[in-house]
Amino acid sequence: MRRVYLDHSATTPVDPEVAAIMMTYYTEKYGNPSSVHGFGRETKQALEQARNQVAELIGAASREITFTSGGTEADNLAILGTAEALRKKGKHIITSCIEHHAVLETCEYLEKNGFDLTVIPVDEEGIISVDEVRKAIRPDTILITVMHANNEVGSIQPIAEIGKLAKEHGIVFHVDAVQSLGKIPINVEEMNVDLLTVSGHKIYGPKGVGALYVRKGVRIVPLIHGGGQERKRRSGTENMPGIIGFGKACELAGQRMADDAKKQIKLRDKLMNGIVERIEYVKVNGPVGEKRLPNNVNVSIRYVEGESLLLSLDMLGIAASSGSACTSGSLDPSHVLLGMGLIHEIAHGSLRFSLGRQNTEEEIDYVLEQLPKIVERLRMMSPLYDQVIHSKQS
Amino acid sequence: MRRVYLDHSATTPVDPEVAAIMMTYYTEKYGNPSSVHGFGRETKQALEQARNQVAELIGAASREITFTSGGTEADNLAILGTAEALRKKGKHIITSCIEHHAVLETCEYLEKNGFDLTVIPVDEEGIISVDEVRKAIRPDTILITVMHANNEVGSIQPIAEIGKLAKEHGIVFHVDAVQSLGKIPINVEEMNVDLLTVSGHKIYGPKGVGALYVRKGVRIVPLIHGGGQERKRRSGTENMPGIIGFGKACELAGQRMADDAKKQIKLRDKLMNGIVERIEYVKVNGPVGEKRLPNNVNVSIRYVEGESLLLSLDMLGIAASSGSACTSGSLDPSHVLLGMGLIHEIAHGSLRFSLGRQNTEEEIDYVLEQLPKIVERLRMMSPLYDQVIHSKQS
Amino acid sequence: MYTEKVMDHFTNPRNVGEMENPDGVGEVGNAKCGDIMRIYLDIEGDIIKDVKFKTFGCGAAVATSSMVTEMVKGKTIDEAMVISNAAVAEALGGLPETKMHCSNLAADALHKAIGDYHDKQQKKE
Ligand SMILES: Cc1ncc(COP(=O)(O)O)c(C=O)c1O
Ligand SMILES: Cc1ncc(COP(=O)(O)O)c(C=O)c1O
Ligand code: FES
Ligand code: FES
Repeated sequence: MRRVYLDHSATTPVDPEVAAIMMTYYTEKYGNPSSVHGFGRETKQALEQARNQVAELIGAASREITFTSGGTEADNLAILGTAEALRKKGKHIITSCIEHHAVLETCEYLEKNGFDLTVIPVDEEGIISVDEVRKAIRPDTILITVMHANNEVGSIQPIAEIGKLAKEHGIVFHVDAVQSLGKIPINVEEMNVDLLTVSGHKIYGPKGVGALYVRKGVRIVPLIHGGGQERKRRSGTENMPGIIGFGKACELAGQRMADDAKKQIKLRDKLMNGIVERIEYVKVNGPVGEKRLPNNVNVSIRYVEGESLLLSLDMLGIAASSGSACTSGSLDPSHVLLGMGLIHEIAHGSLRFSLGRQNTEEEIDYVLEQLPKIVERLRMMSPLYDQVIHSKQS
Repeated sequence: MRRVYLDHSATTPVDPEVAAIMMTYYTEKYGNPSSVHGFGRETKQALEQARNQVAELIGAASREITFTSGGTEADNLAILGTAEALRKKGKHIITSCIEHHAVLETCEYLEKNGFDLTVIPVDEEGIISVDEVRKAIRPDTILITVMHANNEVGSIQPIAEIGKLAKEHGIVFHVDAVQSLGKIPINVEEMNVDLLTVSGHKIYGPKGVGALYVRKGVRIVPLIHGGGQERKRRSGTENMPGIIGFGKACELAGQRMADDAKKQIKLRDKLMNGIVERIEYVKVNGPVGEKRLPNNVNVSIRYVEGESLLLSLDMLGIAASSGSACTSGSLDPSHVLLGMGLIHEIAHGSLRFSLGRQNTEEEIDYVLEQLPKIVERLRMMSPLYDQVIHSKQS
Repeated sequence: MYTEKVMDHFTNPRNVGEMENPDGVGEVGNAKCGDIMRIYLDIEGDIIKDVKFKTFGCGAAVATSSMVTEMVKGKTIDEAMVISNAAVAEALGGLPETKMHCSNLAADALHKAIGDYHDKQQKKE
């Protein structure tokens, strides 16, 4: 069967070049970088090179990069680590309503443990207002944590402006850049960011590795205690093959970013416009143009339900994702779509296609050919659609 | 140059069979197991198979396995997670003085945050007395955390007896089995263990993956919050290739354990006895016979310093490790050797050789040929050895 | 971890040994890590004619010991007195951060040996 992978925001394949290097570090250069001997030294060197590759992609210094087991751990380290470090200074944290669970759940955990949380709303395009953040700031605010680009609707946030605000008030500023890394430029200096989360498996690197940028001088309490690796910020034997793969993936991402974006924007717009043209009662979620990630398409298709859409697409070999409650363990549809003001019913029928390096125009044609048929079939089954037809006829 | 790797307790190469499977999951079967589509389903299935492979090696049920980013994280999750879950019940924790830093540092972190810690001493062979544990138990003891086998001197602890004690008193019992997994049998039922830490990279599996066994009914608070993966115990996109590699490594370890042990015990004893025969003023650290891991050799060579030994061995291609202060960032020699009653000066000249599957008798011969020459040369430089020679002569 | 120069001095340490009737001897222990160095000086006029050392310590300790003996041979004692820990480390092309303290051993032992020489001189007078 034909397979069209359009779920790159969930995870990407590892670039073959990246995988090949990693292999060497699994089976040949397997030393522990903490070891004194040659096996250790050769990996230690590679570790520092990878650190540099990550740092370069975000405009940071090598020493400011702490490797973690992924984006989720890095988000936790940033938020819990800052809260612990600054709990005597204040207990107020600001975040937004469209953050990833790795940020939201962590903030809510703190809220349960005596911290105060302000959750900033977003506009209908899924963008946080800088003004709302400004209004939320209190004398005891210790942390602002917002994402660079949203994983569901691709909305890009005004990070530099919020960073300026945070700096003016002396508040630590954390940015979850898991979805933006390698897709749009990031510069921690220009953006005034103190802590920044990145992850390997969203940029053609391996799963199970990520990093937290920690600006020189910013103090965080470690989450994981032990041997004192990563300048005592993150203990545990370093995941060398993972780290080296991540480093390489960052290097490649830096080289390919402009080309990738250009190509993907073309496919993105073709897919988005194609759906709107071919299917009735469709709503595009998220911003259009500059404020949208190059690889994100998100639409709500009324009168059908997300999981049914996904399963039908899957039967044709098309992999996508949905903000439907039915695909998640929780029974609420996507908090992001609800946060943008979508009603339950519409959020329920939403579909995300996220493009990647390997996708072709021909694949987009295939989706545009199949999706209308699927929607048609599902709507025929839908009691909601009935009413629409009836009211039209009458 | 010839290379003889004798540092398997630090980390192991990945078995080629394991590496080959992992490769598939990096580049082909890269789906996110949480996804609804086929790419997700195929990895989800593999995830559950790996869980089963880990569970089998320790006599647990699949559902009791939570994957983590390694042994260090699993130790932290066990200790911090129990402390958080039971803080209202009591604040006393018992551990031993020879634990890995992942346990000791975590316990000390809790001590700084209002918990009470009792650190049990060990005898001169590096073995914890069950009686001492019994005496330390208080009505408010919530956790006993001790290791199964020590990473430096290979001493195997009386886990089943301590487990019995913990059970009698209704105290949660955590065991760090990172060094014993795959080397000696483990059965969480027979040992009455509630929480058990294991790690991939010590058993020819990948770095960056480990697991915590959590007995059904035992409650721990998560360390890393987010998407709710691993039955909400450990959030973050699953490190699929790592997990699958770890599962496979556990399966292989189960099959090979008896053979590996037999072969390594022979090499271990040859190396240990050979050193004692060939070099004067040597002390064997840790127990001999049954109570020692099959792959561990640890000796203190007086009047020479550990790092110098390591560097000299390294120049001949031999990779080992040492409990010398000079090889660690902290400036104290190994807390394990000091805990066993060794004086600073002797702990300083200690050397650990840890055997692995690929080591041969011929490699041991090579070490036994080179080591005495190295010791001779370093002793000639040593101001301490002078005094021995002089006092002998006079 | 170590520079080539450190490894060279560790592998082929210069001036290892003892001295009969030295003009000055200095021994220091590194309180931090328990390492020990002893240095012997042969002084004529105020020129260091010969120097020997013995060290129990890490690679950096051995290398800095060896390096310092090379640096002082043929120098006046005043010149030797101003050789600092940092200068020894620098002469080796640098040391890892966690190993900077090791260079104390060498410079301190040297200064102590010169002190011992002065003491002996005073006693003679
Ligand atoms: C915006 C965002 N933050 C954090 C994460 C978590 O990263 P990871 O999957 O590496 O744990 C993800 C992806 O799952 C994400 O999209
Ligand atoms: C006894 C023991 N516990 C815990 C660990 C930490 O495990 P990991 O290296 O997977 O973080 C190690 C190894 O470093 C160990 O030997
Ligand atoms: S109807 Fe099944 S989860 Fe929505
Ligand atoms: S002198 Fe001991 S660490 Fe160098």
